[in-house]
Amino acid sequence: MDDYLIGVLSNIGVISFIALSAYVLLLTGEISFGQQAFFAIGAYAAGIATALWGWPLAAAIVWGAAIGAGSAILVGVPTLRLHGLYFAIATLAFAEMVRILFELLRYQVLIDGEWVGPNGADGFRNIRYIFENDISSLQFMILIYAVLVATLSMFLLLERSRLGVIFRMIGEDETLAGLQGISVARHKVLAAGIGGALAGIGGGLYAHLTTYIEPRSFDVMLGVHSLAYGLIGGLGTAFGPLLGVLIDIGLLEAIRALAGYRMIIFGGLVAILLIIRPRGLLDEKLVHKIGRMWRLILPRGGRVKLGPSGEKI
Amino acid sequence: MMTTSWRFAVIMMLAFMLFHPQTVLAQVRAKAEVDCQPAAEKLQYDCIIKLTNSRTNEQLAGFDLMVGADMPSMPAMHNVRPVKADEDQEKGTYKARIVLEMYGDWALHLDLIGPVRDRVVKVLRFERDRVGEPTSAQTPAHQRH
Amino acid sequence: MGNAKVLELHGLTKHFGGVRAVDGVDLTVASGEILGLIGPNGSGKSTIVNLICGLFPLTAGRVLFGGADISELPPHTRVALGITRTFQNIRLFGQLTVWQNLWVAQNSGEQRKQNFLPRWLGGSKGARAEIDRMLEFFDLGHKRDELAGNLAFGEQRRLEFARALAARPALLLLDEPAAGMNAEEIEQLDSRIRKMRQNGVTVLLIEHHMELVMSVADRIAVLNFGQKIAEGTASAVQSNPVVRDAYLGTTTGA
Amino acid sequence: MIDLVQNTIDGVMIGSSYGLLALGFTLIFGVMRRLNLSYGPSIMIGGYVGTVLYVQYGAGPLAVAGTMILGAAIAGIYVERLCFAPMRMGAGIASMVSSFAIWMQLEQAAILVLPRHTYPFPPLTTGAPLEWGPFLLRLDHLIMLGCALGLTAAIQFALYRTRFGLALRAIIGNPVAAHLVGINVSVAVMLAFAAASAIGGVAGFLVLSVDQQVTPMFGMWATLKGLIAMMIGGLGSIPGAILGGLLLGVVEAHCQWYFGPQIRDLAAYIVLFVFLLVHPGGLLGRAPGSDIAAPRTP
Repeated sequence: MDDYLIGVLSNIGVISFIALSAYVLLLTGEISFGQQAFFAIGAYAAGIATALWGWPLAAAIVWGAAIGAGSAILVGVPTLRLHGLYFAIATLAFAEMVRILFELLRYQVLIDGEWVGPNGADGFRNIRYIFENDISSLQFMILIYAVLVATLSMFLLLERSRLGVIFRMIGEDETLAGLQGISVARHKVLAAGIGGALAGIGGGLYAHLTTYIEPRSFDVMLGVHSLAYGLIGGLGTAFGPLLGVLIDIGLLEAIRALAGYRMIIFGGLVAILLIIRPRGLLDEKLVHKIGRMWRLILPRGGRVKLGPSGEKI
Repeated sequence: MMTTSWRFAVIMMLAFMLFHPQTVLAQVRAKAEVDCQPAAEKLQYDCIIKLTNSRTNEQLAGFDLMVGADMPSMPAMHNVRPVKADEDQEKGTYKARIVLEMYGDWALHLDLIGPVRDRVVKVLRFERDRVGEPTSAQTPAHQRH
Repeated sequence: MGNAKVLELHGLTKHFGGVRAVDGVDLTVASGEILGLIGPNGSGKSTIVNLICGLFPLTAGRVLFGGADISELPPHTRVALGITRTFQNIRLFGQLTVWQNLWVAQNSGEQRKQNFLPRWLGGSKGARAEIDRMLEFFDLGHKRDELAGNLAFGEQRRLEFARALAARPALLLLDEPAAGMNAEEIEQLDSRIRKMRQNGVTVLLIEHHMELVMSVADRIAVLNFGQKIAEGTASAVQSNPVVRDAYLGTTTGA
Repeated sequence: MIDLVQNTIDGVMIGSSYGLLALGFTLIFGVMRRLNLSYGPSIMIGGYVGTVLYVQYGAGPLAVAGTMILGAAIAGIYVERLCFAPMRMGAGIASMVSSFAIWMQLEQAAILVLPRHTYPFPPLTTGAPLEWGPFLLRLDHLIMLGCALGLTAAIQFALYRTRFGLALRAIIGNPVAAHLVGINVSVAVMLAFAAASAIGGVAGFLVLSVDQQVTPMFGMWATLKGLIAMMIGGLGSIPGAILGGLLLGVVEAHCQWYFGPQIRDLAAYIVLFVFLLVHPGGLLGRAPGSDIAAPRTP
């Protein structure tokens, strides 16, 4: 594989995390314009951990995810009392606050004769872990996809689990979900926490992929993009946001011949797509249909068959 | 169920990740001076890159140098095909022609492949007729990027 | 439990702006009883149901459940205590399957004490089997994997019923369950309600369909303009002149 | 002390342009209950039309203002037809994301036509600032304030005293019923959208003529400032939009003076965040109920 392809695939992998993180909140019916904040927090936390504290990468990523989840929960508790547009704007305000705070953050340590660390608006250079440990870009890409596959399998498990069903219930009708005995507030905060963790993982990987980060990378543009991925790809399954990322980055790369007109064509396509399918390509109905076809081909074992009066047959 | 053995396994895993020995290679760090000029074609720029060892200030020659670019304002969304820079006669000087996708601030990735691997990042503002310093956070919000 | 009181309403009051939707209603429902709540449109019946399950805060008064004051509890806690309901205009999770609709409702009750991981992942095999049994009981077994939104009207009603029962409630609030049903379906409903009572469920039934209420309810309370104007057995209520004036005489006259 | 007053004056003046931006936003939100992220970019398109006129043909500020407002209105109609008209009911998030896609489209279109980062924009007035005791007043700032107050009054009048306003209020109350009593909802909404973008165009023109330059980033800036001012003022309130804008302007002016531009931006978001947490209804809006929970999943 050449460097270019590795670069594109790595980018797709990294951005998938933030798309998934916005998707978790979309499941519960909330729009967040602020997932980029947790992406940034994860990136800075993980970058600081490896570059300044000399942690190994895995620990740094876990640390980034934990910080991301923690801050998402901290913000989620007060803001999730708000709904719809109010919540969306509150997350936007928070994310911009975080971005500006990173513009002000200076935390540099003299390592090996050079100052390393976040340097305000100039960003955080020299996150050199992959060079110091001689990890090639191909290896790092494989690492990204390994984490992504692990995350995705957790997600597919989640979608089939009660928790996933609860998220969807809250997304569809909050009041009714409350009347099924579900603590809506608690589950929403949980969703926010999961979203924060995912964004944090993505951020940590991104920081080590590019080796430098800047506060302005994490502005509203990234947040709205990540929100759009779920909606373009579809809200019916976790593959939806991934499809969205693939369409955005992958397709745009593929139609490179049209370079200058890319966003014009793409913007129009998305607008038309959303007219036809307001809940994205892989929406709930389609996913359900596919699921049924799947079951027809491969009957699922283990289900208890019952007679009309309830006895086992 | 989250039994104690589960918890133990998770804690052990975390502990392993946190404390397993890691090797930090003592290595050369590169420093780069980048000077780009617009080429005749739209969105193409000729860059002259001077690589030096940041400790000893001696020129770094004999590297394979790949020049890629990324837009900090749109992380991971623009993928510029990295180009290989040609080494010049002058020691430690490399030349590359890069093709960007739009005007604005770009972060150039200079990837050194050779005796050691390293990446030097330079943020520059690419405009139609000139290449200059990137916009700073001090300028008013709507004039940035 | 004998004749213990399951639900007690003391001076229940709810004002929406200047409108006194419910105005000082006292009502008790004994364990194992089927209490019918009737009244003309806008008399506050549905508001009472909403207040009992905690959708609105009370203006005044108290709601006791099993002797404990639950007036301040949020809806989901009341469900956990054993109060479930159905809706006048059916409310299902249309984008979830029939089975999933029951799944979450069921676990909210008894499996609450389980550790969080298994509870979120799916619950025990026995619990899953019980859902299937429940679906068969309500004649929905063949629709198990259908999206609830794709069901026919009658099936949606039954599913809603099943969902309310899945949480194993002590008290079931039925808000006009017979609306839009034909005679045969109403007969089925009648027998289902009786069967539930045999299983130890106490029922508060709000209904416009007089025949059903008169046949199935042990006692009937009558509301008018947010106030209780009569309470008693079917025949007592029917012969009550105040009720006749306010309600029966002018509308259905069952 | 003089600084304090001077900053407040400047803040009020700049704030009036935020208020104007919020005004257009509120109008769209009031009618559609949706968020139009392409609001700022539509204005930016108007600005680009204006700069072409100025640079190529040397047009004066008034002609530029006229074409800019027209350009913004046309871009607004384009956005409405593509993102909002086909998804009238239910799909609030889809409309919003769709308007974001169109934002990207408009921005790229502007960059394609005029690839340099900044283009000059005609100043409205060139004279020296007026002196009023120790304080300085810029004439273009005064015009800004005048426009803001005048347009607020005009919109209030239009909403409550004209047939079109009556139709709009009917649509805001209940679109289905409005349709049933014979209001052409589609056309009325489109016109409201165009009017909102035109108001944004006025605001954009005033801001750009003070800055004397336009960049593609103006779109995002206008959307964000309008959004913040609208939320601080109170969702759906027209006087609130202006008040929110003024408050935002004053806070920014002081922070800029004492702490610099980064803290200024930070302060704007802190004010917004605190308002949302403590008093989500904003200065003059109603407290949020489920009725204006806005773009929710259908």
